[in-house]
Amino acid sequence: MSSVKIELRKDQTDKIHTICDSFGNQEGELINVLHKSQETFGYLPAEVQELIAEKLEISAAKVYGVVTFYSFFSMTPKGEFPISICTGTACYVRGAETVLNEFKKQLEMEVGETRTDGKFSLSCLRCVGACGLAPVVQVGDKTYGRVAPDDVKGIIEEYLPAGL
Amino acid sequence: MSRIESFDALKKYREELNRIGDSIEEVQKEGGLVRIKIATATCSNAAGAGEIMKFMSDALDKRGVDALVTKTGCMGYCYAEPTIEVKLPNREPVVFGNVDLQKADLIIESYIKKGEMVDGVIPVNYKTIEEPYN
Amino acid sequence: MNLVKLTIDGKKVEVPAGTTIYKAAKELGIDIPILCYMDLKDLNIENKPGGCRICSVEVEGRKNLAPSCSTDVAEGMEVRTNTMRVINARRTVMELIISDHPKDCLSCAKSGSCDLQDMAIRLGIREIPGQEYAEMSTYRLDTSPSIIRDLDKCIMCRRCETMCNDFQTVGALHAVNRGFQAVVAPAFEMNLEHSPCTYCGQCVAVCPTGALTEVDHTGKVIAALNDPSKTVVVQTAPAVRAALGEEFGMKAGTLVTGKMVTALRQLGFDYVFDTDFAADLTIMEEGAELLGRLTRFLEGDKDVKLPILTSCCPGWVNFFEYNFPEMKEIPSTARSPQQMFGSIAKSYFAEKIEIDRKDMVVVSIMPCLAKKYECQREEFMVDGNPDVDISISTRELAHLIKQANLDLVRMDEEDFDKPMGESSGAGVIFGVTGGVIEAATRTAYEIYTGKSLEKVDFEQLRGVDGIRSASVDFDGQEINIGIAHGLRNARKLLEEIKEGKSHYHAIEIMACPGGCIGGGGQPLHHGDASILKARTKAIYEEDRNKPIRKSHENPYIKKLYEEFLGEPLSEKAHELLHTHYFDKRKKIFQV
Amino acid sequence: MPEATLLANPVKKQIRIALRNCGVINPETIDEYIGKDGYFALGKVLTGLTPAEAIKVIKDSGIRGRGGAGFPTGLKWEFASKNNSDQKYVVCNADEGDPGAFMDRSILEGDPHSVLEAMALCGYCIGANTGYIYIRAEYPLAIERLKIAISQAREYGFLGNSVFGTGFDFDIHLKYGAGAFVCGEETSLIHSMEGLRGEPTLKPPFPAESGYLGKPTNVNNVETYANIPVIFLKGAAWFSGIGTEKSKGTKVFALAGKVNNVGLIEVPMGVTLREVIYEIGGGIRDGKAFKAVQTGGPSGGCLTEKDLDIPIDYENLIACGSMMGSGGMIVMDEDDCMVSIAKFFLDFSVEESCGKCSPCRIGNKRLYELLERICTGKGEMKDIDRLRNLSEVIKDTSLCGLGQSSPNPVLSTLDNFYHEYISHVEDKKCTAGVCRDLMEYFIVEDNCVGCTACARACPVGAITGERKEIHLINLEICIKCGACMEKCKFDAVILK
Repeated sequence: MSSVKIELRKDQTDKIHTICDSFGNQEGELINVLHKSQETFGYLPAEVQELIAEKLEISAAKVYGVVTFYSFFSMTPKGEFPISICTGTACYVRGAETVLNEFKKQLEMEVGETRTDGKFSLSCLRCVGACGLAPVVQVGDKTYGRVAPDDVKGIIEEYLPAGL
Repeated sequence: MSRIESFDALKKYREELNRIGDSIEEVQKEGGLVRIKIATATCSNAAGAGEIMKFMSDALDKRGVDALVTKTGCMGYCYAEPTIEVKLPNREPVVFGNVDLQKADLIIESYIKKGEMVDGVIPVNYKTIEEPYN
Repeated sequence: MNLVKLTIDGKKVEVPAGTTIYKAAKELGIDIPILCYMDLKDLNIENKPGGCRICSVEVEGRKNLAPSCSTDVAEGMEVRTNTMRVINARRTVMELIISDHPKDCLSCAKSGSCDLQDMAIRLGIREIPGQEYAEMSTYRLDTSPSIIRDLDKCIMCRRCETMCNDFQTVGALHAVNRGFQAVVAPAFEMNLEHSPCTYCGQCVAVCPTGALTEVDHTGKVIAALNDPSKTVVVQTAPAVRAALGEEFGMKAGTLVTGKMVTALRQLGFDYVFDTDFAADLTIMEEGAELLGRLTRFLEGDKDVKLPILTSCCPGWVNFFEYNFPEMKEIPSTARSPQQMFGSIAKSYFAEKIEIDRKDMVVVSIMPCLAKKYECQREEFMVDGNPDVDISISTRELAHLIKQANLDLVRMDEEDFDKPMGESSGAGVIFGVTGGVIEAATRTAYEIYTGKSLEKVDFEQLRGVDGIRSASVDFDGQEINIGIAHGLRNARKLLEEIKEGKSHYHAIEIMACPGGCIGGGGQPLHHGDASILKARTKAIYEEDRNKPIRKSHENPYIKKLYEEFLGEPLSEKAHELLHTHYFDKRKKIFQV
Repeated sequence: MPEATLLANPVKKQIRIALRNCGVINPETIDEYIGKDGYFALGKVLTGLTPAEAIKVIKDSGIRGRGGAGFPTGLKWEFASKNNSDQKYVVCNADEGDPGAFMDRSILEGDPHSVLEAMALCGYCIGANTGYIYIRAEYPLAIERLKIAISQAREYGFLGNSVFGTGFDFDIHLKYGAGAFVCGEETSLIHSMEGLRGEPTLKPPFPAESGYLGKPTNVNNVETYANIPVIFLKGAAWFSGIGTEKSKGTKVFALAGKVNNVGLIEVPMGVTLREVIYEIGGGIRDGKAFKAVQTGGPSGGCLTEKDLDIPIDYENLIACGSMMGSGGMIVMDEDDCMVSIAKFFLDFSVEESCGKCSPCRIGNKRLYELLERICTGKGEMKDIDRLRNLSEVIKDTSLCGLGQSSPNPVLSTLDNFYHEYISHVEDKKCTAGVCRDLMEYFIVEDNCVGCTACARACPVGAITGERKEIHLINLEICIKCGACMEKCKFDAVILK
């Protein structure tokens, strides 16, 4: 359940309507609509899902059922700098878990959380396909390869020069 | 480009492309045109292929080397990304691995300009569909 | 028909192509255990997600086990339902399911009628290996006016989802989350109150475990009966008498009207009345409304709203208030029989016995869970005092009777009290699909034509099809009648009206399969559709046995109008017996 | 020319068919694809072969699905072609979800047109005129290049109405996955395309009868399609001349883990794992000892030294307790704990189970819990029996391929590395030194200078020793927090 309650502005509801219209308000395009909406809002708050349900004439429960099925969709806003640790097999055997633990320790947060200051969010992803560079960490669009636990502090500091 | 309306038209178009290709090779032979392909798949990009691509284009331009730099897909050598293929006139293409900015500079100065081999070459270790099997 | 020969446990059987292994085995008397599978044949409701895997069997030549509920037979197939491989797999899967299920059977609402419990007994489950360190999936408890969702007990059979979406098109419930946390829930895992739920209770009616149960109000009933300052009046809905016996081991379709009355009296209710009385009253009001609209329409009034829709079913009322609020002027304004009863009991009858309405407790016994919500609606209260105080289901009544050491089977048969216990056969058939409109037709015909009906039974209005239509000749005037049960079917008729394509003058809608006899508060049918059929038969039997078959001939109804209400649709009748509807299409999340 | 140092073995063990244009052409320029005989197969088939003849070519080539199960592609096409319908669909499964496999992404990024051409060919064969590529949303570059390729192909008329003037219409659209491994399963994928939860349904009906929107649908994965144009150009005989008796052609593997030359390779069916790991992969990193190679991703198993000389094909891998899968190949060395590896894969399966059927939803969770117990020293011998029974029942009763194969990593490690399980359970030791709970902190006498830093850091006073003398950790008191190891500047504290 979303803990964040938001009120959509007129331009935001319009935007969702436009997205739904662009897919012909087709029920079968739900996943594409959700992708586009998440691209626009950064996440999929309940209010957005309700609007989509209304436009596509399906139940909000169904939309929520789909959103919670796919790991790509999120109901909480991501941090300004989303940190993703690849936990694919290649990264795992090359020590992704220790890197992940180091991030958790340094940031004092768990996977799936967004820090209260909104700076960082931490997530795991399954194979970015850069197995040659394992273990791999992504911060926003930037990819770090062959990351060792010792590198973690430095990576975080790149985004927080003033320290934690 | 207009639609290719028939299979014959495709064959003709292909011949035309071949002629252009041949003429590029001619130009290469005569004018010393260097052809460089840079692997730009997700893993290459993660390893910094974008940076290398930009550096190569700018540097070759600045240093007056006539070169054609294009993107290509994954060459398969993840362990040695970024990888680039350099084809000098009248030479077989050579693939260099682990190309950082320093290495890229070295490739330009030594291999491209002087034809001197640089370390870190990835040999061709596969057959193509043109080669006979067995 | 294409027949297929196969062998099951060494026995040969021949069945039509397209039959499942499960059904073919049944032909041979082999009862393969099932858990998630549910087939309500005549109602076209089939739930076969192939999810629980309890019904797995071995099929020669296949590398893994096959779910017999959803695997079709094939020519020459060799099936084994009882090899050690199958038995081990079935037990292990059952242990897995129970390992993620609470073990509070002693205080679980479903205890004793729980499919999962039965299966555990059948498979001889004694211990769950590794239970001490097995994580359980847990969820927030949700209590609504009618239904409790305790999803820790959900086994993902998806039956409720099928009922809520496919049969009812309500869309309150859907599978959410993934993997170990997957469960069936409303949008955003909010409470049912904040969903389009109509409280029809069909999810409860099919839930194999204690994940979905009714809110239990028997405690309140006991408290009321225990309070000497209260006069406790009880009303029983028509469908209850046709099903209550099942809870006491009686055959489905056994009528227990008289025994039920005795039991209620022995429980200590001061007055044992019949909701059927209020059903007759409903016919008087709704019939008058229908005739009024019809007459105006035939006289050329273009603004008149037709077809008129029945409004007895609270699940249906909730449905249109949420889904078709723009059409909220179309249904009859007549309150449901439960509410008419409460309103008359606490006015007319309270006056008669000279007590204040605040000292009267009206309890209703209903086949329905939406009735629990309905009686809590604000418009059915006077200064905060509800017309109906407590609504309990057939199942809850059975619990009460059992608690009081009463054996329904051996109980004497007694009659309802007067005046509100007298009813016509028309009031009885309110319990089945088509019954309300048949009752209305009996009365409307005679009032409209001024003639007496030769044949009271309108066979053309009966049946089990989801949508039925019939015309009744009102002395030269054709009256087109539509009937729907199940809200998916109701939706279709509503869409027709919306598009201006409806040719009906009157439509009857009931939310539950088969009408109230298949209500969410009835004894569980455990997927056996023949039970619903038997109950229907019983209702029509009760109608046939009644000396009075038409509502307007009920002498106590006549007396009620003479002494108190005046005439149908009078000002007083409006105040006490009619209502209005609300637009509930508000944002779920913003509630 | 002086000899340069080479980064790999120049032996040509590979043959590139599916990857033929990857790293060769510019994927954003259709002319380069045409320059490599691109769209010639489509032209040849549309103008010269009937659909039935074309399907026969694919059948004769012997190609089998490269997505995992290895179903004969020609047969699949034939089924779809024989189901009459007003509308049929061609679907490309590009929802590559195997952690550690990225060949499909590389093909789409390096040679998108080959897939488009193959889908059009398939459309012609089965009688479909609409195609969908279901691609992971996590592949932005591949999506970008596909979009470019589709628009170029439309511009040239290779997609659209009356391709090559033959009256054959075909177009391709994209649908996006959203992060659900189970969507690699055909029926789940189709539900996801329809905007639903990606839950599988029982087969039959197969997609060839009732697929997308209830219409006959052919689903193949990217690598399968990438082979198709070559088969038409070079002939079924050429293709079936490569590989083994039952597995024809090549297979692309994403070789990763503890080998020197991690990368994407394409080898003919029938090469051995030893050739792949040592000759192509350049052997194990840092001179460590080989322990196992995992193929088939979360559905596969771990193979050992004894399996290294078996020719790789569909049947042989299954016989060894693993599977081809989509082509992930992860090499492990002596430092990898096989119980932890099994746990890693189970963690994945728990996370990716859709939750529809109980054995997969609950069973995988229970398997994970058992492995967790074993890895943390709480395991008992009966847990190992339970692991095996549970694994077999989950395989036997699960609804779809995910659950039917998710216990494979457990079963194959139980078969091949039983001793590691035993040492975790009986001796409470993790010989690879991975399971922290089974390890203890020690002070290496040779390195300890007696600086007292460790003793001061220890929160429970488990370390004793005078200044400038060798310190000692009392294992009875130690809570394994690791503070001593962190503080020691002389590498004197070790975990073993």
